[in-house]
Amino acid sequence: MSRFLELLGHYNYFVTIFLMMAGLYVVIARGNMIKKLVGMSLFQTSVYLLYISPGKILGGTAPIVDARFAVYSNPLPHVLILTAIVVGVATLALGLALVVRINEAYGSVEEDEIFARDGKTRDGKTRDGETRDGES
Amino acid sequence: MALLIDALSWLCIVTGSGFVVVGAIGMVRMPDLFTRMQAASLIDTVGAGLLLFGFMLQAGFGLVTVKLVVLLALFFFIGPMVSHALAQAALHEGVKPILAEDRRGRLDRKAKAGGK
Amino acid sequence: MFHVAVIAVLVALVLAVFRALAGPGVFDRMLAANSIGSLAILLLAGLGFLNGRPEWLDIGITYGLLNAVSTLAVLKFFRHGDLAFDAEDEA
Amino acid sequence: MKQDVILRVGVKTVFPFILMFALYVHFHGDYGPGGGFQAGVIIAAGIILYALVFGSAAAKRVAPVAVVERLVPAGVLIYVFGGIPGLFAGKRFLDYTVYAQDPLHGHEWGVFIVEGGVIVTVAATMIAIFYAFGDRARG
Amino acid sequence: MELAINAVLLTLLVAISLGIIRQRSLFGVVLLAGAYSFLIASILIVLDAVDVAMTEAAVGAGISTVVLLATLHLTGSMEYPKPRPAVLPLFVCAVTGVALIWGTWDLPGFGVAVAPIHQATVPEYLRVAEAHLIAPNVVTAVLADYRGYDTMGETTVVFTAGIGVMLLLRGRRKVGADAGLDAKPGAKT
Repeated sequence: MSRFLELLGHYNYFVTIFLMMAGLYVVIARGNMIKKLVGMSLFQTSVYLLYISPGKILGGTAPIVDARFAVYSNPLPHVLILTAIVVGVATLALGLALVVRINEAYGSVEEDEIFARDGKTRDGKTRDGETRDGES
Repeated sequence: MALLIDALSWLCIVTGSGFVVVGAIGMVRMPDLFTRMQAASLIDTVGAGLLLFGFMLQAGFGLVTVKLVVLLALFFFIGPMVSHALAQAALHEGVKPILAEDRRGRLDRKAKAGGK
Repeated sequence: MFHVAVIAVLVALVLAVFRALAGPGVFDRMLAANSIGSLAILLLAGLGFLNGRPEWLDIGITYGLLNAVSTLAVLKFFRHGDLAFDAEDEA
Repeated sequence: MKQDVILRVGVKTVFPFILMFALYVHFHGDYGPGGGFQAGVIIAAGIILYALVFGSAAAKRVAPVAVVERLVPAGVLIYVFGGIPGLFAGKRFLDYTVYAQDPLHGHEWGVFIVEGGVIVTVAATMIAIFYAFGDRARG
Repeated sequence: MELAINAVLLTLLVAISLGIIRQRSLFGVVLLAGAYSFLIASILIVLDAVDVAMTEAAVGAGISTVVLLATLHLTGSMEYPKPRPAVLPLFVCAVTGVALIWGTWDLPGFGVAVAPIHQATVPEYLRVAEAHLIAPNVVTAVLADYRGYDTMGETTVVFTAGIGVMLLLRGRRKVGADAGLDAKPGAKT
C-alpha cells in the first residue's frame, strides 16, 4: 500500500516528464511553426509543474497566512512561476509576431517550404527586396 | 434550525452533483451538436445553481456568500450569452440539427427494407 | 458532503475531456472546452470548501470571465476570421 | 458581432464589473490571491472582450493606442522610481522602509507602488499586443 | 483525497496533451490548449498554488487563445498535411524521458514536509508573515518585497517583449515584396 502511495506521489514527476517530452516532440517533429510554439508552451507548463509539485506539503494549505492554519505549502516556487507565466505569454506573442513576419516574407509557416525556398534563393539568384526584408 | 439548513444544503449539493453528472453524460451520449449543447447547459444552469446555492447555505452570511452570488450571476449572465453565440455560429456555419423527421424517415426506410 | 460535489465534478470533467478529444466537429470541441471551464470553477469552489478555505472564489470569477473571453474570441474568429473586425468597417 | 443584441447588452453590462473586479484583485492582493500581474491580465481581457464584441475602433476609443503605448514603458518607470527613494535615504535600491516611520507601513507602501508599476505594464503590454495583431490584419 | 484528485487531473492533462499532438487542424489545437490551461489551473489549485492558478487561467485561457487566433487569421489555420518522419524524434524523446524518470528516483517523495526545499529561507518568510511584519499573502510579499529585483527584471522582460511585438507588427507592409512572392505557385498553404 505504501509502495502504491509512493508511486502515486511520483506520478506528478512522471506526468511532468511526459509533458516535457510531448512538448519536445512537437517542437522537433512538427514542421508548422505555430504548432512548434504551442509545443513550446506545453514544455513551459511542464516546467511550472516541475517547480510547483515539490512545493506542496500534504495536509498543508496555500501560503496565505491565517490564524486557523499552521502548515503552509512552499511559497517560493509560486513566486518564481507567477512571473514566469506572464513573461511566457509575452514571449509567446513575440514568437507569433515573428511567425507572422516570416509568413509575410515567405508565404508559408511550414519549415520545409521555407528551407526549400531559401535553398533556391541561395543559388546565386538573390531577390533583392526579399533578402533586405529578411535582414531588417 | 442549523440542522434544517444543513439538510437543505446537503439536498442542494447532492442534487446539483447529480445534474452535473447527468449533463456531462448527455454531452457524451447525445447524437448531435444541438442536443449536446442542451445537455451541457444543464451543467451551467441547474448544476452550478444548485451546487453554489448549497455552498452558500454552508458558508453563512459573509464575504464568501457575496462572492458566490457574484459567481452565480456570472454563470447566469455569461452561460446563455455563450450558448447563444455558439448555436448561432454553428447554424451560420451550416451545422444542421438532426430532426425528428430524419429519424422517422430512417425508421420508415428500415421498416420498408425489413418488410420486403 | 463536499466530497460528493468534488467527485461528481471530476466525473463530469472526465466526460467533458472525452468529448473534447473525440468531438467530431469544431463546435463540439468548443462546447467541451467551455464546459471544462465551467466545471473547473465548480471544482475550485468545491475544493475551497473541502479544504476549509472558501475565500478564494475570486479565482473562480476570473475563470468565468476568461472562459467567456476565449469562447467569444473563438466564435468571432469563426464568424469573421478577424478578431478586430468592426461592423463600422463593413459599411 | 456588433448587431447581436444579446452579446452587446451582455458585454455592456459585464464590462464595468470586469474592470472593478480587476481593481479588487489588485488591491486585495495582500490578503488573498491576486496582485499586479493577475489584475493587469484581467484588465487586458476586459478590453479585449469589448473589442471582440464592439469592434476594435470602439475599443480604441476606450483605451486609445497612444495612451496604451505610453503606459507600457510608464509602468517600468513607476517600478524603478519606486525603488529610488531608498537610495536617497542612504539605504539600498528598492528598500521600502523609507516610505513611513513604521517599517511595516513602509513595506506596504512600497509594495503598493511597485505593484502599481506591474499592473500598468502588464495591462498595457497585453492590450498593445492585441492591437498590434489586430491592426496587422487590415494592413 | 488530495492525491486522488491530483492523479485524475494529471491523467486528463496527459490525455489532452496527446490530443494536441495528434490534432492536425491548428484551430483544434488552439481550442484544446484552452481546455489544457483550465485543467492545469485546477491542478495548481490542488497543489495550493492559488496565485499561480489565477494567473495561468487568465493568461493561458484568455490572452494566449486570443493571440493564437489572431495569428491564425494572419497565417491560415491548416497544418501541412504531409507528416514528417517521426521515428527519430520519438526515439530521442523516449530516451530523454527514460533518463529523466530514472533521475526522479532519488527525489524526495511528494508532499513530505522534511524535503530539502522546505528547509531554507521559506520558514523565515512564513515566520515573518505570521508575526504580521509583511502582508499575509506571502506570495505577493515575497514577489514585490524580498524578490523586488527579480520582479523588476520580469517587468522589464514583459515590456521588452511588448515593444518587440510592436516593432515587428506595426508599420507598413511591403506590398511589392509580398505580391511578388504570393504570385509564385505553391506559396500559399
